Amino acid sequence: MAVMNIREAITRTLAAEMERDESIIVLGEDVVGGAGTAGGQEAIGGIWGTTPGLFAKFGPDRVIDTPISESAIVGAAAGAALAGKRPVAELMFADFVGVSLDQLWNQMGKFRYMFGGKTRCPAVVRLIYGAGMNAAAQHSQSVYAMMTAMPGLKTVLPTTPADAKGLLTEALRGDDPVMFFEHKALYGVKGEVPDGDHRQRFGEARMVREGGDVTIVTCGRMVSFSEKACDKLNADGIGVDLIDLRTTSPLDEEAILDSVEQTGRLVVVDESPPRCSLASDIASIVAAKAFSSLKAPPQMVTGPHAPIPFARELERAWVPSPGKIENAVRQALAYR
Amino acid sequence: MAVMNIREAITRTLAAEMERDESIIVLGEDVVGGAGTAGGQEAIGGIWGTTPGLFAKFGPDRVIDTPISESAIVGAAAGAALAGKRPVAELMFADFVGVSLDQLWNQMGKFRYMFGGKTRCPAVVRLIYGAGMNAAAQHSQSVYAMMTAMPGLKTVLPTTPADAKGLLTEALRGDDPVMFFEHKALYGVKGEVPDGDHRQRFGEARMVREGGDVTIVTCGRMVSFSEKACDKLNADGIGVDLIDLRTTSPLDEEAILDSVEQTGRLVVVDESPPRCSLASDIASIVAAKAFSSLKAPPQMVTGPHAPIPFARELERAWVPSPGKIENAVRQALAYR
Amino acid sequence: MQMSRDELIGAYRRMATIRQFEMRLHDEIKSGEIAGFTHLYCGQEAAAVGVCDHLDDDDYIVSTHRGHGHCIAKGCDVKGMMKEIYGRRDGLCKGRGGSMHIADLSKGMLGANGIVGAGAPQAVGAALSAKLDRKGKVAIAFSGDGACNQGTTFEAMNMAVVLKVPAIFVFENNHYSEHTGVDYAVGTNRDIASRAEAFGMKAWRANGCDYFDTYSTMRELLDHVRGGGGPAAIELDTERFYGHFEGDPQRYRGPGELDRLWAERDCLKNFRARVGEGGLLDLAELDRVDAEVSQLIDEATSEARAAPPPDPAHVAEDVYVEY
Amino acid sequence: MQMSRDELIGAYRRMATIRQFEMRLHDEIKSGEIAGFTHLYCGQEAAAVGVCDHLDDDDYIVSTHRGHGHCIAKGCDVKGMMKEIYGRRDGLCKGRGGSMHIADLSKGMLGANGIVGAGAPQAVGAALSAKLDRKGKVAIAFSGDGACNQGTTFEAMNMAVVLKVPAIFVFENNHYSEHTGVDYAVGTNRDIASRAEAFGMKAWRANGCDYFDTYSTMRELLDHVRGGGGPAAIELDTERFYGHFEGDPQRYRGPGELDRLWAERDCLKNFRARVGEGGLLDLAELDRVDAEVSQLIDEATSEARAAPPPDPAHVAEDVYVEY
Ligand SMILES: Cc1ncc(C[n+]2csc(CCOP(=O)(O)OP(=O)(O)O)c2C)c(N)n1
Ligand SMILES: Cc1ncc(C[n+]2csc(CCOP(=O)(O)OP(=O)(O)O)c2C)c(N)n1
Ligand SMILES: [Mg+2]
Ligand SMILES: [Mg+2]
Repeated sequence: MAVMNIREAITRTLAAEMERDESIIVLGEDVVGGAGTAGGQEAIGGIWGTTPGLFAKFGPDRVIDTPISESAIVGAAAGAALAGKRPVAELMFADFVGVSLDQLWNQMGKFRYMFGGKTRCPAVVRLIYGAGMNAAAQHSQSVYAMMTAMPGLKTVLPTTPADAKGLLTEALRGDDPVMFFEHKALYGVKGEVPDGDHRQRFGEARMVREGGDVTIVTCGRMVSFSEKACDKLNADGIGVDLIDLRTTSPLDEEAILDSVEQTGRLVVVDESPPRCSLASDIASIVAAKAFSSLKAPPQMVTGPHAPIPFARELERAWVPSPGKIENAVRQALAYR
Repeated sequence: MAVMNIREAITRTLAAEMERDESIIVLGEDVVGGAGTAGGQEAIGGIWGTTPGLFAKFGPDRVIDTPISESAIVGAAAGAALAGKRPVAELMFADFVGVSLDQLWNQMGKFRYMFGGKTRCPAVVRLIYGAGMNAAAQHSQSVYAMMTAMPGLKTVLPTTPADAKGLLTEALRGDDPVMFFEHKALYGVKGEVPDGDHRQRFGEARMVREGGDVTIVTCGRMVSFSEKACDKLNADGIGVDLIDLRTTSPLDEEAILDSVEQTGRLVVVDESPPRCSLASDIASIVAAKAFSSLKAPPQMVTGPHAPIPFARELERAWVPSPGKIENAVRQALAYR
Repeated sequence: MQMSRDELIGAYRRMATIRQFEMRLHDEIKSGEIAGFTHLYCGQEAAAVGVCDHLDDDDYIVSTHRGHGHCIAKGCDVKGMMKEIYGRRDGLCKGRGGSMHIADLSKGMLGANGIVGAGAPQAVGAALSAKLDRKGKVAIAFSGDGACNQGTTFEAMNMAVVLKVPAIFVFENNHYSEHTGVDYAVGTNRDIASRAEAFGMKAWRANGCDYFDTYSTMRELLDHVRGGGGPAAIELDTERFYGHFEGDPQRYRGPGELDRLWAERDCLKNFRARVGEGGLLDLAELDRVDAEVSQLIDEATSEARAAPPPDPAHVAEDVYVEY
Repeated sequence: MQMSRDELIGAYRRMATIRQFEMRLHDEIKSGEIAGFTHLYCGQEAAAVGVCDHLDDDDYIVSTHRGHGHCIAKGCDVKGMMKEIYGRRDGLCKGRGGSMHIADLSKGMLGANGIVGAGAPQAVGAALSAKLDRKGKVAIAFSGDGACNQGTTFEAMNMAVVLKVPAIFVFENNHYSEHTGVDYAVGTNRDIASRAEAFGMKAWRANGCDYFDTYSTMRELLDHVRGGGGPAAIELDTERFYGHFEGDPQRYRGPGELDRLWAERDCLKNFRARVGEGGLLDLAELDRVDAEVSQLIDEATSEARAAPPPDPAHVAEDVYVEY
């Protein structure tokens, strides 16, 4: 097993899969960089550094810079997927679903159903998301709940390099449109990555910790924040079942319910405003399906019902913190 | 009090408010109809018949047909609102948030916050939504959960002519962007409408029935479906507190929690796929805040995790039915 | 433009099939048995057929809300379509899609679309795929004069030029988007072709009520595109003979407008006149075609009427390949 | 083009203020004290100032992610801006917006914007408002050469023409969108103005590194728009002197490109040369302006550094007027 960070895991997985499968193409703004400039192409290899080397290796037909036209980027991915390719489209910031939603939601997400199950649209859309870089209200959002709500789309959020590889490989070998969320503050996270073929099935959550007193369900950057909270709680003898969902659609209900049936106490942590969120989704599923096991009201740790602010102090106050997670766990435990 | 249907209530309220306030302008596709044709303008007065007569009365400066460019329609409304007007923009189908989301979500919904509380954006966006006309996957959706999730926007769903007037008046006199949802299958619903000035405060739910055994929380067309269920249940001596939310953002938590504290049993009915829905939102809030009162798991009656189908038999199977609502209430009651 | 007898008869058959399909729907809809919104293509037959007669199953088209004509021209099964519009279990899309969402990938028909302007970017993607496959295939986006104001259409045109893909933008200018005239909605005095040109592609214009003009202009256009000339556009001046959707009171029409259109702008009539004058065909042959088509549409309709509805238990199937 | 001494000095002062503001940020950012993404306007000063010098507080502008120059040119408070960029409580937007979201409605500045292309439709709305007010006001959308490929920008252009509103599309072509060259991304061989023309409006071109050319061309354009000629566009050929954002390695630049730009395309240098040659001003006066501006920027920076941060307790305030 090699050690690498999430950024590298993504680049290498893309390269390996493109090698294996000619139908995979990559497109987006500056995924190469330098088109039409004196400096020449491959100037950047992706604004997040996730696609360097692909252009040199696979050439201009398969690694494609586009104008700033997100609807056309996603729409072209949808059309190319219908026409037999496996496009990987990059939305440089997940917030840009605002200018491309129709092609995600009403188009690629619905083709198969509307067309009577006769088509496949194996497009992967990479959405770079999340707060933590003081990029303010339009460049920091976690829109996975919006995507999770949409039938026809799958929603995937790796939090480790191994999962980045496993989930991306799975996305590229599956036949459904996948929203592949990459948290901008997690790119540097390092870890071991299995060599060779490594697929991580969707709908199979990762048990990060097993503690038995309280269940924390979360995803994305909030997994590591929850781990920090767990460390504090462990010091006080409190054991947490920490579940990293890996994919929110499909959802591993079983893992969640199994744990809550043991612990009876649920904390959901979600880097998002509270309303109609993933937090509310998980809490409601647990309330509906593990009602008799619940010993305390589900705790939802989310941001406030407000856009994400710019200033460091404000962004920090907006994002759920390890401290708030810890508190929520203690509240869940305190309830009798 | 005059008797009229929701369609008429909307037209008359628009006319009355436009009379009162010069800054109100109406724009959208075919809100007049006939521009640039031999038949002449005001050929239609809105594809849903909600804006006839406005053009004749208020002229081309204030009642404006637009090209098919929803981003520009909503964006122009946002800009006009910043610049001192009160635009009322029509999205002929709510599904077209797909091609205009950014202007709703990242623009008008965020201006005030991003700009430090120094601006107002009093735009009203009318979204015609809902199933029931076999308009299939791209013309039948209820996207109020998506909007409810978005800080900065208010989300309003009248279900009676009186509320159509009261809520629209309130929207037009307030200073925040309002998503005004009109269910296409409810336009013909008749009822008494208060004469003169009638404002319905946002965040104040309507108690449709008081029964005491179970609480149903719902909105939009599902209110009348729930009433049908209530009739059946009443016949068996089961009394339901039926709450029409009127607005989902702001939310009348108090009305919901008060009722559940009495009944201990909650059914949420939501014309939407299940995940990250309004149903999950309400159920999670109740589970979190009225946990000790709950005597049964919250029941969520929603459509399936699937797009909305075309054929009559399929659409009917997709939409929550009175029968399913009735069942859910019985299940909530059966639980011990 | 030389065409064989068979080609001429084939072209006429396809146009007549669309015409009769649509006129039958116009009647059937009155019975109330057909649900949802139906947008009839009647009047524009020469456009769809004049374009698609150059294509085979490996070429792609994306269509619009007014898609029946494109489907038929591209070879979709007429009976399957009729069943779909009736919302039947064995419809082309199992009754899930209906009139606005008919697709048949095996025919290169990537889908009608209820969202105005949504197809154009998809055609760019299909064209990108065609370009990589290097088999000389093209992808065509049908758009209306209304759709040509949607941001997605503009983005698609620019992107097609930038990516140098064999995408073709066919603008069927029937002078109306719903109840609005093109003179109003297209800021450039209804000149859609020159707007396309300004995006950096070559653009053509043709009479979309004249099969021969559409067909021969498309030949030129396709020579350009298949010859590696990059994407292209064509504006077809055409007419919609019925309302925007069935039920439209059409108050936007001028006095006598519809009569004039049926008299002067009927592509089927024009076709007959042309082949008659030129002595290209015996008109009796076309009468025979009409009768055959009529029989087909009769069958399609009665089979659709009699066909079983979808099973409500399957409402949530086919959302994913695997979930 | 006759300009008074005061006008000339004013124009220079505004350009110099932008320049020094941006160069100071370029330095300060290295200290790590400024958070988020910062896009510097340095190099394009003549564009913002040459445009905005024709406007007053009742005219509207909408801006972009690269908005500092537009803000200063439209009269936003420099100290408030600096505090905002530092994320301070008393920043122009209370530290909630930051570099990409500065607005000041009292100055007719409707907002910088992090979403490329989002401003253009908003300018159409502001122009619609201006049209109804009948006071001869205009609304200007600043866009980059990259933004001109976004669907929203196209939709806005068409809608402005259709609604005949006094909207003006100012395309600052600095030849790059992030790391991509305009020759690639704009399918029409970097000709943005003619694409705007094809939407049915009059379009101008000017040297956006030359204050005088920009200013006088804008005068013509504004005469047209204020005279009721409908919307208009202008393409300004300009240069960005720093990276796309601070931290950009700029590998897309050709050898010696930046040196050449600083030598030949510096609008401040050009301005000085022009007023010097023409004997319009004593250059010592401009030196004095530079010194005054330098003092202002010093103060703005040290005050911003020393200013208190926002109170985290207020994180969820100002979302609504009333909720
Ligand atoms: C995004 C979107 N906006 C609006 C509509 C409603 N609508 C359906 S068809 C249509 C008119 C389309 O006009 P055109 O493109 O000229 O096509 P035609 O109907 O003439 O075939 C409109 C406005 C829609 N379906 N999608
Ligand atoms: C909708 C959207 N897509 C992409 C981006 C990322 N982005 C920010 S600035 C930029 C380039 C803009 O280029 P241009 O319009 O020429 O403006 P310039 O940066 O040259 O001032 C891009 C791609 C964005 N902010 N919004
Ligand atoms: Mg049309
Ligand atoms: Mg640029």
